[in-house]
Amino acid sequence: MTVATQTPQQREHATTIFERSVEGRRAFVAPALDVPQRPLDDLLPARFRRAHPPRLPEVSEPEINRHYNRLSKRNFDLDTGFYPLGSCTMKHNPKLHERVAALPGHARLHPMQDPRRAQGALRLMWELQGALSEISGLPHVSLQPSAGSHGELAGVLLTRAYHEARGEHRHQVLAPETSHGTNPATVTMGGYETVKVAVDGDGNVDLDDLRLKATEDVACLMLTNPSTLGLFEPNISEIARIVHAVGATLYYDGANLNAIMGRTRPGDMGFDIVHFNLHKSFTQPHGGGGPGSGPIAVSERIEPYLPKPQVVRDGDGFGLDFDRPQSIGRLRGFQGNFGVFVRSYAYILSLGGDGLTEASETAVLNANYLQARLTALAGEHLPVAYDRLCMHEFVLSGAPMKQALGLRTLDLAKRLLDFGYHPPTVYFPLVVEEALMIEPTETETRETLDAFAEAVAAILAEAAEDPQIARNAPYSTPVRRLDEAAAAKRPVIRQPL
Amino acid sequence: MTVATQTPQQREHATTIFERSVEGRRAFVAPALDVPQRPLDDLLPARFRRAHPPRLPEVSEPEINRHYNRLSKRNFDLDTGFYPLGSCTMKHNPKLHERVAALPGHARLHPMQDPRRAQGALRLMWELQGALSEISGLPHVSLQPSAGSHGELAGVLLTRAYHEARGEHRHQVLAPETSHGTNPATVTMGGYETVKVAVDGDGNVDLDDLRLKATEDVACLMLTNPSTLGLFEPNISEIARIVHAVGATLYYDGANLNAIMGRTRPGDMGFDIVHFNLHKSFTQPHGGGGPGSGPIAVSERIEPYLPKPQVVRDGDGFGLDFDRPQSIGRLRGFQGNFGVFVRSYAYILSLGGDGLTEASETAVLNANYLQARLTALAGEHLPVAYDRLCMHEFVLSGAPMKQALGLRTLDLAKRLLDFGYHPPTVYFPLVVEEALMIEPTETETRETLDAFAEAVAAILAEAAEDPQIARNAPYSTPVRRLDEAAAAKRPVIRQPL
Amino acid sequence: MSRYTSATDADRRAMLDAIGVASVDDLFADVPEELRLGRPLDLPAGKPEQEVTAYLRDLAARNVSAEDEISFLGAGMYDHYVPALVDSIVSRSEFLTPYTPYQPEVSQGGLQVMFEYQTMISELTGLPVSNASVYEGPSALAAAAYLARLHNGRTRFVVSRGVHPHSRETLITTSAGWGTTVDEVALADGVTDADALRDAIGDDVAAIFLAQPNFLGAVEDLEALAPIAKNRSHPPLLIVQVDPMTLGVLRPPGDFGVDVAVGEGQPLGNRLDYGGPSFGFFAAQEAYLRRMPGRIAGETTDADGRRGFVLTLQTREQHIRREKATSNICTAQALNALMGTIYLSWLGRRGYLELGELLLRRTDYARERLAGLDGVEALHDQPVVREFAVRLAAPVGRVVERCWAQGVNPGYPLGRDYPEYENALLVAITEQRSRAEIDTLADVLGAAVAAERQSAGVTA
Amino acid sequence: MSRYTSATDADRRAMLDAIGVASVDDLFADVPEELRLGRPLDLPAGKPEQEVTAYLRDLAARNVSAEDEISFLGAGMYDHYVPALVDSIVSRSEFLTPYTPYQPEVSQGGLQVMFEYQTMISELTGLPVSNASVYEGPSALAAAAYLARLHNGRTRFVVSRGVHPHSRETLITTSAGWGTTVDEVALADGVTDADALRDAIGDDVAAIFLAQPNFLGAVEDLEALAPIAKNRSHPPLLIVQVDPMTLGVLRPPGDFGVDVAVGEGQPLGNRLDYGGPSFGFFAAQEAYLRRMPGRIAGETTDADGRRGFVLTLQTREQHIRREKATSNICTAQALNALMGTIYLSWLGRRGYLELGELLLRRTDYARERLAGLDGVEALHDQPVVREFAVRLAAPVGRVVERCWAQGVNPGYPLGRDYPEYENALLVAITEQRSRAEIDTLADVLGAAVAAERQSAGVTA
Ligand SMILES: Cc1ncc(COP(=O)(O)O)c(C=O)c1O
Ligand SMILES: Cc1ncc(COP(=O)(O)O)c(C=O)c1O
Repeated sequence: MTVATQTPQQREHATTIFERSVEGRRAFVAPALDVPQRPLDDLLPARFRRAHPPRLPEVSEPEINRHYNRLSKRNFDLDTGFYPLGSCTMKHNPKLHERVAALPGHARLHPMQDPRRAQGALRLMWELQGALSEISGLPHVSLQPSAGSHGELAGVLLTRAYHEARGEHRHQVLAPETSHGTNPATVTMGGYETVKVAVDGDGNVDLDDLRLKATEDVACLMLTNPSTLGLFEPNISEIARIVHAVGATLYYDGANLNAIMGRTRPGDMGFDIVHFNLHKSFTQPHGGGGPGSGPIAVSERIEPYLPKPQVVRDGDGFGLDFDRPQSIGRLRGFQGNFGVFVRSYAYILSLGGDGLTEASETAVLNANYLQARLTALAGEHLPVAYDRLCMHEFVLSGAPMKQALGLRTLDLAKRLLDFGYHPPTVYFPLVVEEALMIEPTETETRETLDAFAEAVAAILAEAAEDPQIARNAPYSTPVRRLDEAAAAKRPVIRQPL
Repeated sequence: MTVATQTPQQREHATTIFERSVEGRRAFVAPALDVPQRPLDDLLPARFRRAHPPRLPEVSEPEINRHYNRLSKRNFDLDTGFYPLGSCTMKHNPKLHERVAALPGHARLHPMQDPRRAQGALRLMWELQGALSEISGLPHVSLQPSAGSHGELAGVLLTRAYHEARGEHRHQVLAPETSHGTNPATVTMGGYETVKVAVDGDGNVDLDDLRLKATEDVACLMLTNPSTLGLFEPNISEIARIVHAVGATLYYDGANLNAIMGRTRPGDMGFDIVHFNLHKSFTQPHGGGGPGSGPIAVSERIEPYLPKPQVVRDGDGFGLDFDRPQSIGRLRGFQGNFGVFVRSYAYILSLGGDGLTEASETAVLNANYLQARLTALAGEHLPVAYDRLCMHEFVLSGAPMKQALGLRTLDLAKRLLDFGYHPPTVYFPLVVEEALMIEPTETETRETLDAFAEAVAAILAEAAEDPQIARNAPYSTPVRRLDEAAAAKRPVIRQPL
Repeated sequence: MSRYTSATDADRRAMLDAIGVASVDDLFADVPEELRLGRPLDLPAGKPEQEVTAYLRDLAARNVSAEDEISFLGAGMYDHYVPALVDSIVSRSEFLTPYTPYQPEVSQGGLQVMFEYQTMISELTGLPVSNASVYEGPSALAAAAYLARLHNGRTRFVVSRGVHPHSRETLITTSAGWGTTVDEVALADGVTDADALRDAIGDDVAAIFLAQPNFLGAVEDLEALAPIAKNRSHPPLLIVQVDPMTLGVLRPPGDFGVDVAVGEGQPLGNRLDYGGPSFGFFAAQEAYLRRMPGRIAGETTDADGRRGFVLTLQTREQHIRREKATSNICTAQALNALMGTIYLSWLGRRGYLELGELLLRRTDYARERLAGLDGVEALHDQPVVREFAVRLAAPVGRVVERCWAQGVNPGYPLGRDYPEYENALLVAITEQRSRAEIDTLADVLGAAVAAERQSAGVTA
Repeated sequence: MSRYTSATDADRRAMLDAIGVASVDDLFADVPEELRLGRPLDLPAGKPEQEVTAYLRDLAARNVSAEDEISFLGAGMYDHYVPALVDSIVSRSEFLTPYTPYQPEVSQGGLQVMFEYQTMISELTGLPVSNASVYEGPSALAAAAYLARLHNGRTRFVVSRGVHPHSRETLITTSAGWGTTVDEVALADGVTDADALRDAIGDDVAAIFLAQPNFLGAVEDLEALAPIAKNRSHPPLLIVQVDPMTLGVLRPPGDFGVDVAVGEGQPLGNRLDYGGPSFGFFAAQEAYLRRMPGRIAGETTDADGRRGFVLTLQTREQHIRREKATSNICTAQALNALMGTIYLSWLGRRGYLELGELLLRRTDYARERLAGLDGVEALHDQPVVREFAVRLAAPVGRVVERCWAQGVNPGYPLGRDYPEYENALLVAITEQRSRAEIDTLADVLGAAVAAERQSAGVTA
């Protein structure tokens, strides 16, 4: 882009709200001081009082509005275009959900309101628990965890409580080498050691390796199914048998639940504990990095340890049960991310059982179709990592592209930005070289999938002519490639004031 | 922009919702047919029934959402940047207003609800009438007209009713040559003939010409004050005297009210009828071309003819008065654009009398400051049309720029788009050659005004080097200059299906 | 400092310096001394946001909205469900805050919406051209009358008494200066009396106005009426006001050679809002294209050959043609028309039909239920599609009040507008009124009528 | 077809062909026969949008929200006014729908917000570094404990009983696998007992936890307490949980050499939402930067030299470091932190102080009013800034119920968490509770206590 033709966004120097501050400007108008004006010292002795106020910005309301509005336009978003970020289930976020979450009876309900006066909320939670139980095939649900990895932590803590109640002190948790980073990180936070289980040539758990590592010191196996390769683990029953044989629990990382709703259930596969990412399968908007919600469902034997309070039916009404002596306790304040529950329950109400099943079926259909299209149009440079039918997502390898065209997966990703697409997840899972992990979700049209595949092919063709174009991409974004190394080396993580 | 570096928006071919339609897709799910299924013929004989359904698009909800979301991003908007469109008062639209307008008690209030059950709405209207009366200095208000020009029509019809009640049949309405197009158009729709009054060398109404034309056949003089040149008419009292001397009414086009709130009042100047543009001075968002609202305020002698129904105080409550025998009648359905009243009344409540006054003062300050800045930075090429202090807006002439740089006002306007600004109003008023009419409003910061003036200067400097850049602008917008002549010649005004 | 401004004292000083004046007062020097207000405006002091919210929430709570009762009010506006998608999109500042698209390069969003809207209105009405919206229903009818007047210069309008009373009144008000008169054609058994219509027409008639369905909910026999208007050597314009929610089940105006179709757009995804803002639609035969009021978007290409949209045929409009313009309209209802466009996309081809059929069936069910009550009978026997009228054997005002007390608003009493239907009630059905609610209406209305008759009997 | 999908039968056929399978079932071939569900999910059928809305509106109406009563509930979340600006901006899809900003070139909006947010939290707490949010208040405290544990490897946590009970419980739950213990330090006259704190500390202590103000609303004397924790040769970390609404009037953690400050962000422009989602904030001394949990945005430049922002120091995080990560957190609370950022911009430097002072003054007024009632006394005499506790001379549960009946929710009964304060009530003040409402509270509470005492007298 020449200087004459750069976009207004590129022309504009990024300016923070602090840099827009001018002394004396303001948005807020305070309510009148309607109480007697006693000397401040009488209320709060000077030694408690702050001398130098925080240097918050001083900006008028129109300018604050414009500032954040403009900033918003420096984001790519799901409502603008295809966002096939693998493992993230970027499905459509229905606007209905925002409407019902905003009802004052939800949005202004105080968490300490007496349960007798929060019956609508408790009922909603109870019904949501029931739905998640049915979907997962596990009888008991706690909605408390705040996100997927918080659910994982709950799972590990439940596992610990379960073993300790039996007088056992185990030290290891198994996870396949393809597992998501939160799995091993959670294991450590839960006070266990992670033991990696190998993946075989088909992308499945290596059963021999599992048998080797499944000892009596193993507390749990954490598994994503379909795996982060987008592949359903056909040996799941055998895996469950092996794990249960040594007395360990089997944990289901529910990030990929969107593949299987209504077709098969973790509980039926033998999992003891499941977490849900309501912000993935149940379409809570991701918000640029949260909020989420990570409810867990568990089997009977794990139930006694569930966090408290639990929402329970109480005659005609609903209540909060704090009297759970074996509970692991609280994982956070109050009753969990209720606002997320409202949205996800609205989703379940809208789709019903059939709709959820068809959502999963279409997610899998879309993924396989896109895999087929990309194989047809770009398979030479971007082969599928494991040449099988996939579930809701699949992984390509950019290694041949790198070899033949001198384009890294990163370059392809950046060039896709100029075509108006969010790139897939890149460089994960680690077992695939130059990985591209693509999850289209069920809410995309065939035309969108076709157009994306064609864009990838067009970029490869362009690179065959001139690889520099992609290597220097993107061009049209508000900023171009950023120097991450410099940022980490000398971190500037707040505005100097 | 080279093909390699065009933006995703430019890359995308404009696609209508009809072109996204695929047979069998849908968003809406109908409620269950819960009543007996009688044969359709029994309900509605076949000869009344439609044979070929309207070819509405068939699109899923995520795609509809994305379609309109993407379309929205092909618009420039006030929340993104400076929008100094003269005569349009593009002031900040507070978000609070949308919140209160959306309250179910407002948004779902049926217009045929019995007034006894709409007391909140009637009270709001009554209070708003009172506020508009105070601001305009005229005792009676009707909120009914739907926009400014509808208010103008009301004014002309009131004028007619007034004269006819006195047995007079007049035929002419006067308007200065600088008047807005809606003024003469309204005059015609009201059944009168427009007679143009000249403007003198200072931009004021030419009093001699007025005296000449103010005959007994004149029903009304329509005036904007400040005028469309942004200049306050210093001879307004004399004008009122002349007009009233021949028995005509004096009509105030309130589009420019934002200049004078709390400083001077049309009623005090001698105007008989005023319209307000709630979508300008009282910040109803413009919506890309409406909705608006054009309430009118009138003097005692005009009151009997006001449209009906009128909102009236009725003991402790409020009512709708239909019993107005001299009324001109209805101008539209129901009670006017109530949703707009809520927003504008929220604005009046927020600012109070002081705030409105300060808003006008700051609007005038900002306009004069920007006029001064532009004169300093670009006065050689873009002189002020009338070298005076202005009110809330001012008019520059691009004639010297055209002469010296070969740049038309249109070119400057288009180049401003690349700098992230909405251009001013161009080629109006007609009395100024290559006119640029600039209204910054009170809600802009000094920094924004400075930056805009500098952008204009930068464009002039750039043109001095290479005028082609501006002549071919814009470059960074979703589309570039459009062929309007072709559109008018062979109109394609709907999608062929 | 006022609420949404930025100028600090320091700013003000610097700005006044740059201007070269000493004070803000100096900027108002052109305002003659004696015209300066010289006192603060007599309005309450400004309030913090939370207080404005609280105050207006309190006012709103004094209204009985369609959320607070089971409402069968219609009579021109209807409590249809507005999908969240509509609210979400129209609250985007890119649609909410721009002006009319005078700079097409940065207004393609709004312009394309207009183009899509025009196409949809054209499809609904079966007429080839549509503008991008006018204010609302009744004034749309008056605008059509102006077009007729411009077109043929004649002096008489003939209006069916089935046309919405607000529209009839608006026509009379608006045409006051045109040297025209307005004659009304009576109804017979709920529909326009064909003989009376025939009698009313003459060569001096500029336009005939009908409504489909009419104000009593009755489906007019346009197949019979249209020829009466049009089969003449110098026919007047035939202008039909249509309910845009019914055009999936009813034959469209275009089927009958109607010249102009207008109507109230509120049912299409717009809020009730106590009557506005909504939008009026305006569609016509090709011949009237250059006489249409309002904005029209058209397709074209940009300098690089890309498809794009512009406001077109602007030589009709006030800002170009001034006193020769075909209308004075400027600001119209773009955002409301957008709501309608999204809503129609959301319903889609099938949904629009399904919804029309649902209304038809529920309306029939409701009429049957109500007409079956003691002391309640159908006001007419014509087919109805979304609204119908009944006559009560008791004072309608008192009956209605009794229903309110039971949480039901049974409809709009016709007597104010039609003294000839004194105790009649106009009952509207939407997809938000379930069969169960209709049954409740029947129970409550039946009981109210019975109670009133009994107490009348007692007093009698 | 499911609700938000597009695949028609024709699409499905074409897509299956392209894949090379015969049916959708074939795509699930890897699922062993015996694990296939083989029946529909036992959930109600999907509902049209209007029915979902109606159902959830009905549920919402069964809650008594802060809009339905005069509420003095606090205890960790507060009914502050959320300006419309916040709702408007966070409902923009560009903020609402993206994932965590993994592609910085198209995520500058979110990243810059994080940078601004970090700056604001740093300013409020007086600490140099802040992350971009953690889940919420109590788990933020547990996250700080994990940092302490990683930092010094010690095995004991010492927590003031003034720390929010949910935070204390969360710490115990979360640390179950760390081989650590948690000791509590008692309160004396409403604040942390300095002597007891001194006694509790030893070289095995990883961290001390205090709350400012504490759960009883009392302002802790950090000036006195901090040295007890820190003036040691091997000091533990001092971790303070702060209420972010009070840091305009109260000295910030940074003034006392606190190592980590955490807290619940809800008061800053977030809804109550029955307890979530909100956000937790996490600020620390520079030394802990590379041990912080969660995302951190940092400034850098692009290939053309433009300023830009990226996620930085990612080598702390799970997706890079896996089992060696400093935390397992992934999805956090970006949107809620954005709400906080907009809210703090809206308050601005002066507004933040004014609001803090307003709360301080109204809280004082309310405490005076209530403590002046018969049968009501202040639970402690410490300064309070936004919340305070009173002891009632009557059963608190019955008193509270009486107040409910008058439309007032007088506060949170402390007994559940503090059996030692059996009939005590925690009363929170916000700018939405006017003096008039506080007076109503005093009247209603006074009457309720009197009535209970009287009926107790009668029964006695
Ligand atoms: C496979 C997998 N597991 C766990 C997680 C963690 O979930 P959350 O981000 O909700 O903590 C993710 C999120 O990306 C994931 O993809
Ligand atoms: C001076 C003037 N008068 C009248 C109008 C017409 O107002 P409206 O667009 O509300 O009909 C305008 C609108 O631009 C105007 O600027």
